[in-house]
Amino acid sequence: MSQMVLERLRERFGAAILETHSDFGDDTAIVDPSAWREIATYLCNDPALEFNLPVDLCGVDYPDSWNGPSSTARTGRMEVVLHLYSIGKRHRIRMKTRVGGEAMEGAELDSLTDVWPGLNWLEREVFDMSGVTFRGHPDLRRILMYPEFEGHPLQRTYPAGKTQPLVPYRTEASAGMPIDKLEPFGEFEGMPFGRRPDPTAAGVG
Amino acid sequence: MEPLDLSHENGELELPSEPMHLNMGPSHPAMHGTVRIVLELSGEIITKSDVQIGYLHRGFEKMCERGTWAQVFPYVDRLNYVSPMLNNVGYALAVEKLCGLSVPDRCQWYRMILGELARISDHLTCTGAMAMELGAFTPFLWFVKAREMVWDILEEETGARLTHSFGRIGGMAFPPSRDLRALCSSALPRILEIVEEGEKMLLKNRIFLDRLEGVGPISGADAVSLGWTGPCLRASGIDYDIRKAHPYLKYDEIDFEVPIGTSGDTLDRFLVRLGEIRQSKRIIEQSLERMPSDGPICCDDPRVVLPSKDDVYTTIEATIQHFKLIMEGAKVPKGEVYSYTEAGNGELGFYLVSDGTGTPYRVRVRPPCFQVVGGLSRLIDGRLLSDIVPTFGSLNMIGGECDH
Amino acid sequence: MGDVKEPLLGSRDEQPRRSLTIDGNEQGFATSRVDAMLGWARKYSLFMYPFITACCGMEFMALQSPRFDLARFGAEAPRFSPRQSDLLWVVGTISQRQAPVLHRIFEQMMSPKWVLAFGTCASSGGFYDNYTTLPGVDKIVPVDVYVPGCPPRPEAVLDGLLLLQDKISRGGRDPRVVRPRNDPPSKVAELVSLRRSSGDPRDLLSHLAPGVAGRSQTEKKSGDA
Amino acid sequence: MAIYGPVFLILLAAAAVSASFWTAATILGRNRVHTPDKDAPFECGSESTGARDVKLSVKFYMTAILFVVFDVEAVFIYPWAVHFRTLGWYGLGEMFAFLGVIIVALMYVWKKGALEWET
Repeated sequence: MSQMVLERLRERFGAAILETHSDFGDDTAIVDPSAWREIATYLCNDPALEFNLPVDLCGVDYPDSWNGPSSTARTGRMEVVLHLYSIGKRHRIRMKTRVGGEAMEGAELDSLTDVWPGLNWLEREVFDMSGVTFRGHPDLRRILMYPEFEGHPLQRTYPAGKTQPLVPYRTEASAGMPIDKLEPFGEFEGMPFGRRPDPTAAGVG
Repeated sequence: MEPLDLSHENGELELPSEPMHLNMGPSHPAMHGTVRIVLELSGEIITKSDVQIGYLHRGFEKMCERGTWAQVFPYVDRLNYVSPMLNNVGYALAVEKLCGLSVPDRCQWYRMILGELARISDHLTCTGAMAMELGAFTPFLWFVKAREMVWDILEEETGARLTHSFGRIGGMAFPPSRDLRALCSSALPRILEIVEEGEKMLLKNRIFLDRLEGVGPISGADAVSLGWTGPCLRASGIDYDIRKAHPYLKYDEIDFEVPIGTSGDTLDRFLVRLGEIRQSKRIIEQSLERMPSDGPICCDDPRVVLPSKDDVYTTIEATIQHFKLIMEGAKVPKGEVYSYTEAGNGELGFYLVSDGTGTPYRVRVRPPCFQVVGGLSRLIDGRLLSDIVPTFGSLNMIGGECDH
Repeated sequence: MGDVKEPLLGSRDEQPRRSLTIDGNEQGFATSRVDAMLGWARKYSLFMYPFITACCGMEFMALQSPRFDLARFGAEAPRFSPRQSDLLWVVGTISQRQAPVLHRIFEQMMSPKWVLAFGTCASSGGFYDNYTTLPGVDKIVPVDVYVPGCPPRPEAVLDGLLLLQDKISRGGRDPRVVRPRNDPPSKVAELVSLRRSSGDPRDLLSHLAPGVAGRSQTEKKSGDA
Repeated sequence: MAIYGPVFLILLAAAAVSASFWTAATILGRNRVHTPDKDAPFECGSESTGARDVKLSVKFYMTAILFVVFDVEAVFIYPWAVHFRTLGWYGLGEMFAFLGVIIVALMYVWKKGALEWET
């Protein structure tokens, strides 16, 4: 139903739209990071498309060390995915782009906060969780993690079990009783065998 | 000696004054324990507010990348923990969209019944807590008593009062129990009685109305550009309900209205939620009649649905199927999908990325109340300090969902 | 009364830590009449500080509601300031960002003070074993009673509260072991009958279709009478 | 003098009760331990961000003082209102004079702009 949206994008932006597909019924356009802001403002302001509801923005990490599922070869490790919806026209679109090299260098995008104010917090969350900085964001700081936290947890290279406590833990001596997990409560205890081994999980903190 | 009170035409003699900073901190009765607002006050008026969330960030998306697709259900329960069944149904529909499955009719009706019961308990909790935060403690106790009745039905059906983990990919864990109709037909009228009694006490109370009317208004266009969905958006007059706009399950086969507010202030958000309780009751009654009383509850795709226990203990094929499904998880086809349903606070979306193995590559939840709380500082700037409590209560921020 | 020395536990500037026991009596048994009387007075008037964060909060609401009433045990008065509360209810998951808040509130409470960890997440971090969750509240504050369950049923929490009240009446400060309440078998029968007389929760949906409910209730009564 | 006996007794009782509370608190709470965290102000668990030594605008002080002044004057009106009948015309005249003075003061304050709130 919204093939029309993809066609309009292709005819208007041509080269900037790297690829479009409609798997599982979701219309997706993979765009060039440099044209991210231009396409977004077009989608929002064009009377025929009128995407006025910013549904969701998230970062998906495809490091080469994990040989992620992404089909076509694209430059950039972190994929920023934006979902939009139009209340009037009742159609949806997903806009994706790939930023950042293998060590997340140069993972930057233009901020869309002035196009949709709703993306203000979502961009802060993508910065906090995935490490993509947004140029021109009014106050880009961590939203879910505490300011003293180093690293971006949703990156595949960040081990799940590594905590950075703010308050020093009580030791067994001071508590007068055992308060640490008893062995053999392993790090992946209870997890199914089929899960993919985390190649980077050398030492888990 | 000059007289002291010279008349100063050229600009007032203004002593330098700084605004007062105040923490409406995480551990505050009205802040649901997980939101901190750093306020800059001049007297009672808020000049600047910085809403800080993340105090209940439990790493939902990182935990989903550890287990199989089916092991995500307990985590999904604890997103919007006031209506866990709606999260279960939302996530199950997302994975089924990725697998290309369709569930039998009986399961679709059953999902709608339990989902609407969860929606009733969500709205009861929100309106009850809002009344309590404004000092009306009795309606809160009545609404919690009404919620106990909903929980009794859910406990009878699923075994757990709150965190049911009752959804499965391709169906539900168990078929409906034999006295579901009796339980619902006797509990729902009593719940409506209690809601009407609470309304009679609140909606004619001058103090309650003055505290809610005209407080924290937002226009429809602003709400849409902020990404608002659900009761808060409908209170501003925008008629967007996913059960009507993009019907899923069997919502297109039953008739119910969508309550719409007019001015988008706190009172409208309160009334929209009360209206939705009645609509949910209508949905449940119609679904109860139309649900077939027998037939499979799960679809019959062996790659996804667990075999029945007696097969597992008797035949080797079922044992292998059971072992592979549990140990390596259901093999969901490679690809990405975004599926959305109408949860208690609005559009609950799941963006799933699968790499073909039994472990999800990425599960992104679109929490509806994250965007709604994002607009909170716009609602309270320039207003009185005491208006924060009803405004924040009407947004129904649920820590588990907002900080996922 | 034993000289109650509040330990400098977990305070910021790492003074020498002493374990949480009253110097007077090590075994934690009320020795003098005054202690017994004080213990009795304290256990029935526990002012709580509800430190509620997550899903256990919903079950906490049910606990406060008329059905599983907390007021029967004198512990329902919520005081939203640590200065006026003796029992800190840690209800729900405590993330690493929330840990300093909880630690500061525990420090600011007046002693004698007790802590009840409500639910698995508060007791051990639950199944959120990751970068952002505090693996158990006892990592930062001394906990007196751990109530397992996710969320625990209100009856389980009430049982935990009774355990805490026993501990208070004994004046025990020993954090290591909470002795289970000794319900002799004869008392259990009485408790069960008390439970039965208070009615089956299904009675709340009293006028069920007689055919259905009546049969199941009589079954239950005849079953274990 | 005799009629003031009960008043004196009440004062005595009040002093005794407050003294007993005070002494009991000091005796029982003798060994309080003061740690930096315990003495910090309670601000919903967060680090308090300096709400103490903040320079507030002068309008709050003005409004507070004016309230005290006019409130005390209101206190004088109550006994008059109770004995309104017995005081007769003389009392009425006196009270109107008193109120006149207050009204003049109010006009002055209003003109000088002390009641202005939105600067």
